[in-house]
Amino acid sequence: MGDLLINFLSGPVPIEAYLGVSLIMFFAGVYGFLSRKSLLMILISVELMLNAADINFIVFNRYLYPGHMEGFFFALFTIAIAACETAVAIAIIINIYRNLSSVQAGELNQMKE
Amino acid sequence: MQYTLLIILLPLLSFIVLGLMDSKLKPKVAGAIGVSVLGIITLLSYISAFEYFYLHKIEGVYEKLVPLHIEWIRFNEFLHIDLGILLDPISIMMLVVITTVSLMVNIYSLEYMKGEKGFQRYYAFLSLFTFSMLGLVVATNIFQMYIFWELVGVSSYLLIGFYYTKPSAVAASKKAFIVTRFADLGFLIGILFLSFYTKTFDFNILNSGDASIFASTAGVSFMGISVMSWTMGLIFIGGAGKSAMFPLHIWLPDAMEGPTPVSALIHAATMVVAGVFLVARLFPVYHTYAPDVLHVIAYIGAFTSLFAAVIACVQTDIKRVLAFSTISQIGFMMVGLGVSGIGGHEGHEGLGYMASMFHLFTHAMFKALLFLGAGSVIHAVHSNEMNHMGGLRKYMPITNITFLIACLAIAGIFPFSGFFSKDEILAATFQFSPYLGATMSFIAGLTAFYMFRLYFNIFWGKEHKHEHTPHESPFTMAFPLVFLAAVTVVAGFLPFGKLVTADRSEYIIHLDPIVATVSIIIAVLSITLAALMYMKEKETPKQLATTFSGIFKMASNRFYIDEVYIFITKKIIFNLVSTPIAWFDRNVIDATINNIGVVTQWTSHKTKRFQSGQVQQYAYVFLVGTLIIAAIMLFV
Amino acid sequence: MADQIIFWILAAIMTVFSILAVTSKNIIRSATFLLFVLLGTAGLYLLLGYHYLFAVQIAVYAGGIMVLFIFAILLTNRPGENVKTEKYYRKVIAGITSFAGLAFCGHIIYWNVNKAYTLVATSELKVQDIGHTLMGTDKYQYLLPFEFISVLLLACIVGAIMIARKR
Amino acid sequence: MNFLSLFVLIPALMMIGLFVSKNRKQILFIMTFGASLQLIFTSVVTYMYLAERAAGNMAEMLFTADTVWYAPFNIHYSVGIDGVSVVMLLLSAIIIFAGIFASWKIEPLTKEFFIWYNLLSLGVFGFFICLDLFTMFLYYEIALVPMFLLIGIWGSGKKEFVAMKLILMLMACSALLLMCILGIYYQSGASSMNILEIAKHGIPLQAQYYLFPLTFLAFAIKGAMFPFHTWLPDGHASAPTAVSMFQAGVLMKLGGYGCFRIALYLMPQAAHEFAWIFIILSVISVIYGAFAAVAQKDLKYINAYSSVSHCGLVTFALLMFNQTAMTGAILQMLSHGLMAALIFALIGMIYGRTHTRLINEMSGLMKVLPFLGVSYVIGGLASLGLPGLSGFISEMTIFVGAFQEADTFYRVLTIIACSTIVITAVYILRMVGKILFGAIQDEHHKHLEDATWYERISVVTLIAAIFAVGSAPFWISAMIGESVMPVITQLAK
Repeated sequence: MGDLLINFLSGPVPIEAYLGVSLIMFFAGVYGFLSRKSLLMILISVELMLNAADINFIVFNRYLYPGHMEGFFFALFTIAIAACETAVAIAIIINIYRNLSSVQAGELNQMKE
Repeated sequence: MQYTLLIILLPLLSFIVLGLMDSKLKPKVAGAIGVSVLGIITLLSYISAFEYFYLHKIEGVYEKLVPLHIEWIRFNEFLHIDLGILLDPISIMMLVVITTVSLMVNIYSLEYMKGEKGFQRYYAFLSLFTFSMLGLVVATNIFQMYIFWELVGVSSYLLIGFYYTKPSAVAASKKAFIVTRFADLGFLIGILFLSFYTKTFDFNILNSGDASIFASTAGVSFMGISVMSWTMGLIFIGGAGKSAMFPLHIWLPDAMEGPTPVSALIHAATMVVAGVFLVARLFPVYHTYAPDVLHVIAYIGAFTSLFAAVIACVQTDIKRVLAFSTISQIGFMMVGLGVSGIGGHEGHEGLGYMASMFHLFTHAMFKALLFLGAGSVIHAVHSNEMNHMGGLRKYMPITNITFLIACLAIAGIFPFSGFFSKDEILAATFQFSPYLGATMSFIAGLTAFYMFRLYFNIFWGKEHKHEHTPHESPFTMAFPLVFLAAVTVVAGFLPFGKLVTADRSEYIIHLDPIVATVSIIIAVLSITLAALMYMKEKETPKQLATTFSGIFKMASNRFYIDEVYIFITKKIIFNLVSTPIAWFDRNVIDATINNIGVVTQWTSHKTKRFQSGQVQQYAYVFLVGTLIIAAIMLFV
Repeated sequence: MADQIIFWILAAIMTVFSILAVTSKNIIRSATFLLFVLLGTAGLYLLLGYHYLFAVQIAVYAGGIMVLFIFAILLTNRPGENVKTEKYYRKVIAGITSFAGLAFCGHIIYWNVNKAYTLVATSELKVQDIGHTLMGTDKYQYLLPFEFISVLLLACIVGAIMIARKR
Repeated sequence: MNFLSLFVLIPALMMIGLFVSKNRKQILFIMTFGASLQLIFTSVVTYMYLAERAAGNMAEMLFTADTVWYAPFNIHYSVGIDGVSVVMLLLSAIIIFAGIFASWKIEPLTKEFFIWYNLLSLGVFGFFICLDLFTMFLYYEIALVPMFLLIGIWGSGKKEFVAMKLILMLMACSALLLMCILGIYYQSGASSMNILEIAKHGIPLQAQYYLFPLTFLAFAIKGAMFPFHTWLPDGHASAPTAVSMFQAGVLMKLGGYGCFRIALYLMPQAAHEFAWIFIILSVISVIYGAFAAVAQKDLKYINAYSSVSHCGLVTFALLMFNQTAMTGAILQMLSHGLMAALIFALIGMIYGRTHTRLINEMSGLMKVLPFLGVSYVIGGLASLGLPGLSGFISEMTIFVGAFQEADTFYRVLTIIACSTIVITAVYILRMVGKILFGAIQDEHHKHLEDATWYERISVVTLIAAIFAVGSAPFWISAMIGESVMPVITQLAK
């Protein structure tokens, strides 16, 4: 038993372990995106998904192309863009809240009709 | 004989003038136009008759003249409708009959229709009728005949419905038109068949006796009956419709809703004999190629004649009695044609044809006289019902005498014209078949009986209380009566056999003394019977009516033929065909089309939800779609 | 060995908290759980040897974005008011879908990743190199995207102010 | 530019004129002047055509001209006329002329009404003069779209619904048609869309087998063939008077003309194969329409079904493939156009006075409206085929022609079709008897005014045309007869 554990833990972390973590994060984000109504919760879910994607970029870069930096920069830029996106989104949410006193996604249909 | 064109065109002209001017003309002017035009064409037709019968006889045979002939429309290299004038003995005879009766009716109407609203219209329609009827009789080809046949039908429609505010008149006109139209369908299909096989419409070619034009019909048959029998039978249906043969007779009694002079002109003297004329016109074809149809015609004629005579015995409306009498007499003419042959001076084959035409001529005169006399009576007592009359002989002597003459003529009493023509038909029928001859003699007896029932009921019998005293008609009405009575008296002595025969050559009439004697005896007996029953008011008729109540009731209701028709038209055609079709159209076909629209709308309404603007929904769909596509790409 | 142990601890934290973050009823708790996940992510970066990215992740995400979130939540949440509960069927549908996706992708990863792969040991990525690459104009250098991102950031700043300011 | 283009130019100029016109008087002046000009021009063209023929010019199409319009697709603007087009042009000109007087008092938006009306007439004239498939299709569409507005805005009853239904059904058949036209063009391998040239090339048999039924169907829908006729009754019932006249008088004829000019002419072999299906459908239309008309209560519906019946005879006769019947078909189009226009005009005028179209609510109108009443009777008699009026000529030509087929199948169908003359008489007399004869029952109807002068012009024009065709049919029948020969020769190959 102990041997087995040591055997398992010896060597580097397997790539699929990283991917599994990011996968769970990603689909947790998907679940949140689909099931929650609050715009803020949706935004939180989106952040989760973005992070999961970042992890994948990094992991692939590190494991598959160790000498290159494409994945790295992609993750970097994604973080920057995520920051922008969050800032703008939150500004919009606050504005909506001011006008409609609600941040529920299903109720925001005044522009539609 | 180019001037015969005028006989046709003048009435048309007068129709156009009267029709377009209508109420802008004064009634008197309209009447004058009508009468003078008719006077001119009557004169012209007399002249042409004289000229024809005196000058156009070559080697004992009358010529067939075609003084005018234009191509009106061309269908293909063989078939074309021509408009033209064909003069031969029967068309000349018809010209004389039509113009004479029409002139008399025109004169008569001056007084009879005085003060009616639409007097000008009435004269316009009379002119139209005269024009179409003349066009019919001079037709050079069968399609021209059909054209004028239809025009005659329409003028009859217009004249029956002259009192268009009266619902019964409107219904009667409609019925007359539709029933005859139905018969015309047969006529039309017959024409189509005939023209297909013979490649011609022309009477002269059809009647020329040239067997080659009928060559293509040889051996062609349908349901065991040769195609020529079908064709001629279908054509006869057209004639039967116009001539009110059973079972297409139902329109004629109703047609009495029209003004009485119209009944005299159209529904007694001229239009209703168009069927007889049609058969006579195509007689050589019938005789050579469809003798079986000719026999059918004879039997239909005999049955119709009997049927109508029985009904006539119990009707109380005087015009209806006359209408049924007309049907019965036309039956006589049909029998005459049906039993006839062509030529044959020895064996009397051609007697039937000649007799039939003769009867047509004499019948036109005395039946017009009867109707005009009845009109005169109606004018005086303002009723059509027999039991509102009685004892009128004191007040209306001229009408009385002329009516009596006509009754004697139709009963077949020597020396009035009816005697000669009817006797010849009887003689011809006896030659054909003694049984048929006996039947026809019996019908002749019935005729005498119901005519004198009518006569005695009107002029004798118990006097009815009148609101105002009946008076004799003025001159314009009396003159036609007298004129026609005179014709009726002398017409029997016309040498008809020399003029109008099946093969257009002279025919010597031998009166069969036995037949003549027998028929006179029967007629006298019937008259006596009628006199006994109706001259004085007696209980006998009523007793008889109660004794034979079943048959009496059936006869008074005209054997329920009308009800059958109403059942067929109203119940079957309207309720079982038209209404369901209309329903089907709205609720099945149209609904299908509409439902295509409804379904489309419903679908779009449903798919609209996909475009909800809900980001989560889009994301969901997007995700599912991606997964599906990825799965397909990986696993399939 | 140590890597492995650290990784599994981080993995457990991230998995649990990411799930908690999307299921929690209280939004402020969700934000907190998200913060833990973000920190865990930073830890993974560190574990993989990307120190710079670790710093950026902490500074931008755990620092900047989380603050924004907290502010937003506090601004839009009335005190004492809970988040409205979602409809049950939505949750079920979302759960089934995500689980299906998870299973699908997991299947692909499990069957397609080369097991024999080993991590090549490399030295730590220097900030100097990052700076050069970011500012260079050669192949595999990122000046242009960098400039784009900066313009984008500027636009976002202006936009956010425009949208959120009071009229 | 050929002088035939004037047919299109005159309505176009009238539209421009209407656009700048200021008041009602000017509008009516432009319309009257333009339509009269058009009528005169049509008569002149007819005369020129006859003169040219008399001079011995035996070309299939006269006065042809050809201009390239869009070279990449070989679309040409090519015009030319033969006897059939001349007849159709005459018909259109007469009906447009009469239609203007029938809508003399149209309100509101008089100007817009006439602009759209002119656009319709432009499309129709264009269709009849064109020889190029694509240009024909273009004009066909032009003659369709304004219907939507004319019914939707100036109609009555459920007008929006009806306008939508009508336009959708006809658009569906246009789509079918467009497909067929392209199919015909590409399959024939001709170097232009000109009909004459395509006819010379011929279309492969395989292609004909699917192109012919679709093309014929597309045009037959326009000609209201059972079971695709349902746009017609609703369309008539809701349309304003002039549009009803136009629709029954001219638009339905586009269908028959198209069947004749495109379907039969270009695809003769397949026509032989498929004729029996369409013949049966036509005979059903003839009888079905007539029976359905017997049971209707609304005047416009009666006449709409009557149109179905009469137009069924057109396709019936076209498919008999002989010269007589085909001449009859064209004559029937002419005659039905005139009769239907007359009757719809009169229904509109009567409706304008009594405000009802239900036959049960009217009676005895002859007494108060003698002019309209007499005209109505004439229209009815023409419709039931009275000799001397146009209906007789066309029906008899059709029946005689159809009877030249000795086959029992054709013969039975012809006899069934013949029986329409009786059923027609039934519904016409029923209608006339109910509304015109009898005593007036409705108090309001006792003080109706008879026709005004402009209504009289409209009615008299149509009646005169009906009489002219009916009493002197020889020249028009001869003109059509020689013009259908090219199609017959094609079919005989």
